[in-house]
Amino acid sequence: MTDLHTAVIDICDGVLTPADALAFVSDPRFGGIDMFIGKVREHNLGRVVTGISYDLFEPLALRTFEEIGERARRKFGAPMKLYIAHAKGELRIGDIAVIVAAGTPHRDEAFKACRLAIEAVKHEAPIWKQEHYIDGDSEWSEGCSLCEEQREAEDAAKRGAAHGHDHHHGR
Amino acid sequence: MTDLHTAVIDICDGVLTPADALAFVSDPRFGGIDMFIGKVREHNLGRVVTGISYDLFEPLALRTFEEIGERARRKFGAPMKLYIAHAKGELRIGDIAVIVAAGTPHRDEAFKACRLAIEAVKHEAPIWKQEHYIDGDSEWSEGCSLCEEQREAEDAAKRGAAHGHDHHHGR
Amino acid sequence: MKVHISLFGALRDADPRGFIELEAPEPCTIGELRELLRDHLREHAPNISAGLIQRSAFASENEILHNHRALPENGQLAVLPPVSGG
Amino acid sequence: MKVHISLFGALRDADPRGFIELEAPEPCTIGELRELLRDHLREHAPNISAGLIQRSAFASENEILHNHRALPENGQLAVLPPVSGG
Repeated sequence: MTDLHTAVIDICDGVLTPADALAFVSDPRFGGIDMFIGKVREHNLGRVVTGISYDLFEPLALRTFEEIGERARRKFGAPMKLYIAHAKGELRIGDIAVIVAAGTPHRDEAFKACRLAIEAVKHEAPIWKQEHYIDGDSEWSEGCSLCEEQREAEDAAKRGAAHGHDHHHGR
Repeated sequence: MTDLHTAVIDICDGVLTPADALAFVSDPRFGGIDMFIGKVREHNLGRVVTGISYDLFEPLALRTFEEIGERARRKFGAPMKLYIAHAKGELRIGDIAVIVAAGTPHRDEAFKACRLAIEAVKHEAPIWKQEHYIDGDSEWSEGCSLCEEQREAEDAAKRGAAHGHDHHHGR
Repeated sequence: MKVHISLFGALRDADPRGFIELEAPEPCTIGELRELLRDHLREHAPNISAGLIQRSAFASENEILHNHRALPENGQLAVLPPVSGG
Repeated sequence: MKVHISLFGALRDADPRGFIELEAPEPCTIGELRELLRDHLREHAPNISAGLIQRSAFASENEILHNHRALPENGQLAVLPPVSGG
């Protein structure tokens, strides 16, 4: 699918570049572009963060990004260009961890495709983050289980309650 | 409100710059940035478009942008930086007509604030577009009435039906 | 009083100068001015539809002025056809 | 067969080499391998909680492999703790 660009960028090799994302999803057919940028922020759950290490299982992460792109295209039907890139390695405050951008004829599909993609990246892609704190401590974030059986059990337990984690550890 | 940047940029004086919007809404406190970019596209309602002229009533447009920013801040509560800029003058295909960007601690508020702001800019700000077609014809777009009495009458007439225009002429 | 009405969008066609000047009674509401403008355009710019005036709003530089409002003291107004920004 | 299991995220602490090698019976399902990995870690990496293994998924480079699936023929697997990207 040439209308989809997916990347994992090792922070040692380069940075994520919003201009590249915008250039990729621009098209004379498209009036609307929505771009989400996730950055490392200096606080989480009340602790002062000094940086985040991102670990990825790259081949499956890239496959997952592609599957997400195909899903967005199927769901919204419209012509669409989609860009999904995630950083790998040791990031500092303000560094860009993820960029998702969608270009479509109208704005509604662009917003929806961009939101769908970032939610899926966060909940489905094999990516892990370890937060480093100012006191020298560090911790792997709690996350979403990719184990189907476990996920079903957890979903059943949570039924009726809000899906709590994504507003706690999330960017 | 120093966390809000509003601008009307005459295309003769300069272009709208996504990098400026991102720089403005970035902050060590913020993990999520959403940016919407509206561009001139080459087709509308089946006609080939060669360009769009944007006319604005600038002082009221800027006041409206500020009011929109304050509304977004009130609605989402979170710390927020918001950037709203609109072009004025003769734009060609691919030129940027509008940029809205929101930076917030988490992604949900960023998406919602960005969407709220672009919808409000399109429906409430004193901005008009005239499309120029390849056959030499041109036309001012149908739009949203800012006349309260008229708007109420139109809303009543439309009750139950979809608010039709924004998917037709919209970016 | 003399009222200066700036034109925008499709209403720019009503006068190539980009504004219209009308003589309004005092006091005068926006609703009354709307009638005056409609009458003026019927005579001087018959290509402008009465429906477009009906759907247009009046405004100062600071805010939309609805039909019940009085004219601003400085007599400076803008007439805003339905908007289509973005 | 010999199974090579790559480690990610919090499970990297289970072995500084970044992988674990286990001997699995043939045939063997992912569910059975999960038990073998849990037993192995209980002995060799007691700091890793059994709950974390329970919440982890197994995968090839192409897809998640659920409990009923057979081991891939090449014996190459990854074990993926709950994800937290973005």
